[in-house]
Parts: sequence; structure tokens; C-alpha cells
Amino acid sequence: MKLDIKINERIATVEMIENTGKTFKIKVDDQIYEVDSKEVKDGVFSILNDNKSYLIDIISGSSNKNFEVVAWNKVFPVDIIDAEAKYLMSRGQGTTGDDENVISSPMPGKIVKIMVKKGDVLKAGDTVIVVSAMKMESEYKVKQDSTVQDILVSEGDTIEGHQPLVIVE
Amino acid sequence: MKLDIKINERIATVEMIENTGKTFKIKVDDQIYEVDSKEVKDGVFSILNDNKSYLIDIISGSSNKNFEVVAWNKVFPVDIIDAEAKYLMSRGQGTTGDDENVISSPMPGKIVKIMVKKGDVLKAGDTVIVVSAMKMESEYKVKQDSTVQDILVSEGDTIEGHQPLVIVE
Amino acid sequence: MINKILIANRGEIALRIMRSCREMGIKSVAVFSEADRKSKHVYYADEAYFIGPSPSNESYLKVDNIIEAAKKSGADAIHPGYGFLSENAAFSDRCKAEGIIFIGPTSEVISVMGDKISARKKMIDSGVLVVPGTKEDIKSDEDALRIVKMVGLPVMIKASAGGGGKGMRLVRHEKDIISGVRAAKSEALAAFGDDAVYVEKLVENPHHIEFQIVGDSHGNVVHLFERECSVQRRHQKVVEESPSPLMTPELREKMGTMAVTAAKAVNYVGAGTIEFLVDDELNYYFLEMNTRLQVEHPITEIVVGVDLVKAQIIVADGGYLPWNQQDLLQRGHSIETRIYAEDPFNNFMPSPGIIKHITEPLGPGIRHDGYIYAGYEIPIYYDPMISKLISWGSTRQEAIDRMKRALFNYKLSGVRTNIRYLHRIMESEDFASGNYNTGFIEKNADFLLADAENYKELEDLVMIASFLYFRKQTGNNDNQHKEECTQSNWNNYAKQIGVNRL
Amino acid sequence: MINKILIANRGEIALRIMRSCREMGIKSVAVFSEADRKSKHVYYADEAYFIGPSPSNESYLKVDNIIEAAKKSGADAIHPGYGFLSENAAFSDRCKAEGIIFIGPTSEVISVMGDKISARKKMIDSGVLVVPGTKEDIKSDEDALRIVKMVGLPVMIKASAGGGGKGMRLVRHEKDIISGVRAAKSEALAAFGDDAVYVEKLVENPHHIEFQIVGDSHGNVVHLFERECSVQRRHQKVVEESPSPLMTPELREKMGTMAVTAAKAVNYVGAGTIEFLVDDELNYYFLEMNTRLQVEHPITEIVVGVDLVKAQIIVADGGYLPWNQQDLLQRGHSIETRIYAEDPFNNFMPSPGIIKHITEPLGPGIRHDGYIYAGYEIPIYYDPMISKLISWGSTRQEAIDRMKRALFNYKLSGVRTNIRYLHRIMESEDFASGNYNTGFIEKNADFLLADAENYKELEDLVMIASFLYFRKQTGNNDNQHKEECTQSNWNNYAKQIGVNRL
Repeated sequence: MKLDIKINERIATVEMIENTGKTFKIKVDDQIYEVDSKEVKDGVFSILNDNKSYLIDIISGSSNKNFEVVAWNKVFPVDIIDAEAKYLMSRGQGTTGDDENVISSPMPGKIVKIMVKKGDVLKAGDTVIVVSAMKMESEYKVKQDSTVQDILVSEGDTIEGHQPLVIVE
Repeated sequence: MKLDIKINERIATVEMIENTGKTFKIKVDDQIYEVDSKEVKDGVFSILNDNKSYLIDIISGSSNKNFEVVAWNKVFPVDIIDAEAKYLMSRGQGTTGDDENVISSPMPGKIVKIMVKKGDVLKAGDTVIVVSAMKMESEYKVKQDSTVQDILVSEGDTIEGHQPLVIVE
Repeated sequence: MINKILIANRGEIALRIMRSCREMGIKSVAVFSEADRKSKHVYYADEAYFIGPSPSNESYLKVDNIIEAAKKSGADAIHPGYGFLSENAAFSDRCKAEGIIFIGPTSEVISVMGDKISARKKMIDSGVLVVPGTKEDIKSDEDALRIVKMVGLPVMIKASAGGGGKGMRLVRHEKDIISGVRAAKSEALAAFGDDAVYVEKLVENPHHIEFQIVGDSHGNVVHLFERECSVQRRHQKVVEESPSPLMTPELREKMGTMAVTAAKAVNYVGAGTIEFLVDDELNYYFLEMNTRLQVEHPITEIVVGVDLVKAQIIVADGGYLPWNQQDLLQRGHSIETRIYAEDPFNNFMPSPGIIKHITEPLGPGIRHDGYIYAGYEIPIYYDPMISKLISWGSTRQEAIDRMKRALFNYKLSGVRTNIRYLHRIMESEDFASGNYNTGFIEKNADFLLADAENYKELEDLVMIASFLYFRKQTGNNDNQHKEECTQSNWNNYAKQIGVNRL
Repeated sequence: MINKILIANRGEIALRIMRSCREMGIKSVAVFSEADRKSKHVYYADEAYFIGPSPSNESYLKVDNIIEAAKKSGADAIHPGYGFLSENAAFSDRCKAEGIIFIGPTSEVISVMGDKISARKKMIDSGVLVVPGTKEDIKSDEDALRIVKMVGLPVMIKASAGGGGKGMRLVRHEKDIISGVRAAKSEALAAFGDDAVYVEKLVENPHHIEFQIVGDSHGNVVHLFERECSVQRRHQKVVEESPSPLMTPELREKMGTMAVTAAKAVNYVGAGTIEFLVDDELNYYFLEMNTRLQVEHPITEIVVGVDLVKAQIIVADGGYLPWNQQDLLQRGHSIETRIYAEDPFNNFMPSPGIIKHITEPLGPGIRHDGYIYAGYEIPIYYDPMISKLISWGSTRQEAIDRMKRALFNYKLSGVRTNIRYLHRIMESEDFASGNYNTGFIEKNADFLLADAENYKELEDLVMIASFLYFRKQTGNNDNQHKEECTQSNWNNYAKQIGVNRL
């Protein structure tokens, strides 16, 4: 088994060389690791590499190819890049499916104010919507000149993180 | 929905009267409770009864009709008694499937010594097997005169709790 | 006699108060909003009452609903915690009118100390040092020029009713005096409906040091020494410690006495905090009084060896202070860090969400006041603080070492937190040397967000773990878990043939 | 200079030691048996080495394997914790021979203090009070009669090499002297290959009080006051507290000085404990010395404000004691309860198994030294102790109140524990009044297992919860969880059309 895995800007090829039952021999790019890995609880791995001890906590993301991994209190965004992802990337869509035409908030919250209405013509940097969460308000703006295609929420609505709020074009 | 539920010696009939969405009206024998119940995590229930707050932690037992329930640091053994269980009880087998002919240890451990061999004739109170767990040794004896039918383990074996060790008759 | 207390709050402080109640044999009553049904304070309490929809102003700030819950439960007293209704004079009055003990000061005291001009006047009249400036509203441009020149530039123009930085202007140059005053007045009017402003001398990069005081209804007031609160981001405290590295025994004695004087000036009953600004020459000035329990009260509890919530309850119930001033001694050093669900690496964006795993750091010298649990969803409606980590050491160095150890071992996944950021604060030279003031965060901004270490090996192992996890999820799992399967067969067998312990 | 320490132990004490290592900037090395691969001490450490199969004598007691791991890891020192190899003279010697610092005393000291007759002799020669009796082996029946009469009945006959109650006989009547001595000798020979026995006066229902001492290699020894350890079940400590309710300042001074004398008599370097028997008239007698860290060391750490593990490391490294005797003061009161995976209501049967949920009690005045986590399987091979709960209060009463609060809120499911039993101990009159000795558990046996309260309502609610749980498991679930489903659809939608933050 062999996979391309992406963390931030780095993409590495990870390949299982051998499963000895006790340890795994795994190649990351050119380096071979022989690790003793145990899942101590759901998604939490205790890894001994050359007797050095690591605890790595994997949280499933929005798909089964997308994780948020916590180790040493540092958060690593991990993407598994398989054929499908490669195809999308080759078409310039990236692995996370970024789409500049959909305005959303990365965090859940409440819609405080919608500054635009359907059909409005906007200039780059115009504020579209204000979202509040945990006593903090965030403004979301358009990156380039565009027109409001659709508004999917109303003021006062409670929203999920990454939920589409406004569509522009 | 209506079930007989057993805790220790007590058997009560529990019946759902109404699910209002916010609360459940449930009858236990003759008493009607209207509780606000939420599962705060897997098997752990926060129950508000008449505004009194309870936290009840349910652990699945060896079957889906048999739980160990922890509340106020007290452990309640709970059996759900449905038609099948009633039938077994009527035949005198109890709900936990007790069988005096199978000797087992309620706790996992290691076989220290087997005092008998197949075919041995035993008197009530004879020690059959010694099991050790966590620095403590326990002896298991036969309750009545019997003959050893089968020995399912060897000295030095690691055993599960409730695993059959010796069969007598 | 207080037998049952309603806690008009949520989160860690509600739990904190309930713990002391339980230790005193007092029943605790929780209140909760819609979003908080699964919050730990609800199932930790003896009783719990629903008080309304999720937004605070429809539940935790809704006086009628809270009073109704108190009456229904038969609570003798209400503890407001911090925030929400804790410094609301009308709520204090309402409790009194309903015959419920409010665990906090009277509405008169809250009003006097809540208005900055009236507090200044009161303090000046009582001989408490305040930041040089006026104690009167500036009525005209002439007033402004005369007073500012008297006080001496640079100055702060501040709204009397102010808070949150609103109605506040820094004036460094003479030419900006009149425009600064006018801007402050109009902002104050818009924000608070009151254009009263006053002038204070600017204390440059001050230390923010506060003294804990407690008073009883028999005229006794003691102070419990200081807390250094200069590590602030946008006027929000991030790290606090006690004692203050800046403090000398003489200064502590003088400031402590002044804190007691300040509290006695308003016949203060309950726990309160006198905040001071201290400059690098150790000049100190009364800044304001908080008439409630502070978030950072645990560092005082640990260093002085007291339980402030119990003291609050005792004095609210008409009892005597449990200590004399001479009983109170500081031992060792304590630091508090505030753990927030926020992402420091993404402009401190709040990060509500579901906690997946949490391993709280334990062991010697660590206290952890929290309320979240694995599976809990941090709601979007309230403050992003999820817990307070408090360390104690026999020396300041040991307190720092323990805080670092605890932060390193605080394992939390599912939401972003500032744990790493706090660890960087502990690692910074300025903090380590104790040589910092309220300019700390700004001065160290780059250091605090920088990633000094090389993570190549860790990153590779993260990839390996992800690889193995993905492989398991997609079923390509060789022969892991075979052991477990073999074992549990025994259970099934045991079940089938029936088992008995003899 | 110690930079890396191998901890030759497991469970809570391994974690406890690693915490101090991390605070000191010292790397920690774990060792683990087959059963312990998923134990927390393995993933808490900086490095971890496999040392053999699950049974202790094939791993944690296997000197060669531990030394090999130490060499491979480049550890400068080995900390043995308690139990296992901590009082093994040969292991101490072996470390020395290999050039590894053993964090504990030399083999000579371990040998002298490990043999009861040689320890008695040493103590008597140094002027330490021991239980009246002989310090010599009884060689003949005549010796027996003469010596027992001299000491005065009742007496204990004890094996010199003894331990665990073997080779021990209580003699109350003259007619039983000779048979008692003979029985003890033959049992001692069988158990230890050595029939040496000696006679001690029986101290009836004594208090078991121990003094913590620490010595350095420069001839300094201090004591850190006492721990009361009289709550014992079958010679196993269950609850400890400090200070002892029995103690007076004068007695503390005298016993502390004697503890230091005892330690100095063997030029003791490291942390150790001098155990005393104390009768109701406050007569005290040296019982034995433990040449290692005790399980109950945290109550001393909290009351005195020290870190004993750090002190061990410092003195093992040749450093000076971090304190003088006059620096050391007791503040407040601390209690430790030992949480065991056992079922007090089923003859204290051990209860290994998988932890389902655990909520550790936190908050003011609580320290929790543990090592288990949700999903962890407690192995069958080792001690059933899963954690130590330690409370501190400004008074003994507050320490008890906090312990009760913490025990009540210690939520653990999946294995049986003694948490409720410990709560009953705190509730008992004898414990509450501080008026107890080593007869406590026996005297209160019925009370401790009784169920005073009426559980009708709780039992009904347990049934209701079980009913709802069963209903959910079997799919008859009305419309619970509908909310969640609605919400997560958004996620899917977001995924499908792609989302961007601008």
C-alpha cells in the first residue's frame, strides 16, 4: 500500500514496506521508519520510533481522506491524496474543494448582519456578512468584484462551520 | 413500550406513557415519573427528575439485555426481562444463565493450579482450581458431590472473566 | 442560615462554586439555557432549572427567570459567579427585595464602584491614591485645556460610564486635547447615553496588579495579597501570577493597606478586588474595584491557602471572616493560564465545536478548573474559555516548570486551543525573567507565534499514523485486532453454555 | 550530572516520577512489559523500551533487561519507584557496577535496614527507641522462656528475615511460649531458609505513624514530619493523613529528631521513611525503615510544600538538600485515599478490566495521581491500585470535606472500585473524630459496607435510564438525534459544493 499524504504545503509518498506483526516498516519519501504503533483509543496512536515515544491523536475531518492531527499540542492538517484527489488537483480545485464563489465561516456561529441582497454588485473587499461566535464578531468580505447570486441564510440564523452563507459570482 | 426490569431481587414493570419531545413520562410499577433525560455521552444519561439532577452511566454487559449501571458511585446490576428471559426463568435457569456444572472465575486472571483431573470424583467443597489476579489468589470449589467431566484450561493459562474452566456433573 | 445556593452562572465557575457548596454541605442549584442542557454544571448540581433560550440576554441575564428558579427550588442565596449578573446593582436589589441573599455587595456599593467618576471621588476622599487627574466631568473646552495642562500630557480621556475601551482617547499633544475630549464625549454618549468624561494621567506600559480583599458585615476587612495580571491581549487577561515579580515586601504592605482602606471606604462586604496600575518606578494608583469573584482567584487561594468561595458564603450569611490579617501568609508561587477554544495561529478566531478527546494534566502542584468532557460540544453563545490551569511551585521557577509540563501534557482534540501559545509565553525570556508589563504580548507577538523547533520527524510520524488510520478505516487492516477477537469468543461461549461461580 | 532517567516501574508512580523529570528538564525513559504496551507511562515518557513478558519476574524484576534498556537509552540514572526493585540491594549494587546512578540508598544500607534483627541492633546502638524485646536470635527453649519473661507478656515472636506476616506468632500466655517460638522458627525456616527469630513486646492496637526523612551525601538529614497510616486492611494501607490527629508539637519534635538520628546512624542518602508504632499513651517505638519513596509521599509534599522526587534526584546526583530543617513547616492538612480496582462488596475481589468512562475529580485542594484512561484495560498481572486521590484543606475537617466531595465526583465505570468504601471511611465517626488506630477497619467493618441511604428513587431512575438505553439500542427510538442529523447535512452540502473563507 502506498499513498500520497499532504501536510500544509508538503506532499510525501508514504509506503508500507513490511508489517512484521510487532512493527511496521514504512517509507516516508526516502526515509524508512520501523515503528511500533498501537491505537490506545479511538484514533489515538502511541508510536515508538527508535524507542522515542510519540502520542498522535487523529480526528476525522469532513471526509475520510481529511484529518486534523494533534501531536505535541500542535495541529497538523492532513490530506490523503488518492486518484480522485489528484484528478481534482490537476483541475486546479485543490484537495479541500476551495471555491471562492461560496462565502462561509470556518466556525459555527450566528448571523449578525447580512450587508447585501441578491443581485448586488460588489467590489473586492466589500463586506458581505457579519457572523458572531463566543462574543466575537467576524466580517466576511469578497476577494474580487462580483455579483450576489444567492443568500442562503437570514439574520439571526445559527450556522455550522463551513456552511455556505452567500453565493457570489 | 413496556418492559420488566430487574435490579438485584427487585423486578419492576417500566412503561413509556408519553414522549413529549422535551420529557418522557414513564411509569415504574405504580409511580409515574416525568423526566428530562439526555445522553451526554455514550451510555451516560443526565436525568432531571422534578429538577433533581442525576448522572447515570450504563455499561453494556455480556448481552444487550444485561447492564452494569453506575450512579452515585454505586453499582446496579440491571437485567431487562423480555419474553425469552421469562421463559428461561420459568425453567429455573435465571436471567444470567447460571449453571452450577460449569466452574469459572468472575474475574480475568491466570490459572495457578488445577487440583483435579478428568474423571475425578469430588465431594462438595473440594477445591477444583486456583486462579490468580492482581497478586491475589482465589480458590474455586464444587458446591455438591460431582465428577469432573472436562478440564478446558491448563496451568499457566491466562483467562477471561466468566470463561468456563472446568465442567463437572 | 444558607442551606441551598442557586448559581446564576455556567461553565467552570459554576462548577467551582458548586464544589465549595458540596464541601460545606450546602445544596447547589444550577440554571441552564437551551444550549447548556448537556453542560457539566447541570449534571454536577443537586438540582437544575431551565431558564430560557441560548443567548445570554434571554437566559443567564434574565433576572425574572433566575429569581423564579430560586423561589421554586427554595434557594436561600444566589451566587452570581463572575460576568453575567455579578456586578448588576438592580439584580442585587431584586434579590434583597425577594428575601434571597445575594452573595456579593449591596446595590449601593456596586453602583458607587461601578461608576468610574464616583469611584474616583470616593477613593480620593478616603485617601486612596488614584491616577493623577480630575474627579469631575469635563464640561467645556476651557475645562479641558486647563485640566489637561494641570495633569500634564500625555493623558487618557475616559468615559465615566465606560468599559471595553469605549469612550476612551489617548492624548499626547496639546493640539489634540480639544478634539480628543470631544471625540470621547460623543463616543461615550453613543455607547452609554452619558457624555461625562474625565482626565487621567497616562501611565505608560503599566503593570496591572490587583489585591484580593474580603470584608464581613462586622466591619472587618483583610487583604490576601496581590496578583500580577499584566499579560493581557486586548485588555483580556491571559496569564496571572502571585506573588508579582515586581513586588517588594514594603510595597506589598503599603498597597495591601491601601486596598483595605479602599474597601472600608464603602463598607465592603464580600470578596472584591482592588486593581492598581503600577509604573516601573513602583508608583501605584487605584484603577478600579471589581465587586465580585475574579476569574484568577485560584492563584490567591493556593498561595494563601484559603477557599475564597467559602469565605464569600460565610460573610454573605452574616458570619465573621475566617481569618485575621496576621493569619494570612503567602507560600510559594502560583500561575494561572486561561485555556481558550480559539486559534492563535488564525487571528485568535474562536473555535467552538465538539471535544473529541481530553486528557487533563494532573499530578503535583497542578489544579485544573474546567467543565468540558469528551463528547461535549462547546456552544457558540458564550465565552470561549474552557478551563483554567493553575500551577503551584515552591519558587517562581518551579511554578513555571510545572505550568510548562502541564501545558505539554494537556491533550485536547476536536477544537483549536491556545495551549501552545500559552506554552510559548512560559518560554519567553521576558516572562521567565519576570521582567514584563502590560506591553508584554505586543512586544513578544512574533516570538509567541513562531515555530522554533524542527518538526520533520514528528511530521513524518503524523503521516505514518494517518496512513495507518486511513488503512484501518478503509478496511485494509492485515491482522490487527485478531487477539481481541479470539478473546471475546470466550465470552460468547461462556454465555452460550451458562456459567456459574461456585 | 543527571540528564536522563530510566524509571524501572509502571503505573501511577512511573508517571509521578516522569512529571518531576520533565519539570527539571530531564529526559525520562519508560520500560514496559507485554501487558503494558498501552499503559500511559509508555506514551508519557520521552523514550520507551520493551523489557519482557507480562509477569513481573520476567520484566519489571528482570535486572539484566532493565540495565540493558538503561545502557541502550544512555540513561544516567535509574529511579526504581516503590515495590519491584526499589529495595533490592543487589540491584543497587549492579547499577553502581554499571556506572549508573541508583536513585536510592547503597546496597549496604538496604541490607542493614532490610534485615529486621540487624536493623534493630543498629537502632538500639544508635539510641533509637525500639519495641522492647531482644535484638538477638533465640537459640534455645531456655533463651525463649528467659527472654519472654524479661520482656513481659504479651509478645510477638518475629522472623528476622520476615515479611508478610510469615514466621510471626502472638504469645499471650506463658504456657504458649515454647510452642510459639518453635512454630515461628519452623515457619521462618520454611519461608526464608533462615530460622532466626526474636521477641518483641506486643503493642496493642497501635497507631502506625511514619516520618519522612531525606539525606544528602554531605551528611545532612532532615525530617519532613509525620504521616498517620493506621487505616489498614490486612496490613495494607488504605487511607493516610498528615499531620497525625494523635500528634502533639512536643511528640512531633521528639519523634522527628529520632527519625533523623535513625537515618544518620546508617549515613542515609536519599528519601526514606522511619515507621513507628505508637500506643495510646503516646509511647513510640521504631518499627522499620523503608529505603525508598512511599506510596503516600504526596500528603507530605502538599503539607510541607516540597517535591520529594526532585529532592531524590538532586541528592542522588551529589547535590545538597534543598532545605534546612528550619525551612520546613507544615501547613494545613492532607489526606490520601488509594483507589483500587476491587469490589469491597464481594470480599475485595480484584476487578481488572477495561475502563469505560472516567471523570477525574478536580478543583480546589485536590491532587490526583493516576495513570488510567477511558479505553485502558487494567492488566491482571500487577497491583490493583489505579490511582491516589489526595486532598488538602486548611483544617482537617476541610481536608475530609474535600475528599468526600472528590470521591463523590470521581466517576469511573467498567471496573469495580473501592470509591464508595473510601467514602464510608470518611463518613465514619471514628475517622471524623480522628480517634482511631490500626484496629479501625476491623472495628468499623459493618459500618463501612452498610448501605444507610434509601435508594428507591435512584433505583427507579436507574431503571428508567436502562429502559431508555435499551430502547435506543434496539432501534425503538422515536425522534431523538434528529437535530444532529439535520445539522450535519450542512457539512455534507458544504463539502459537495466546496467552501471558501474569504
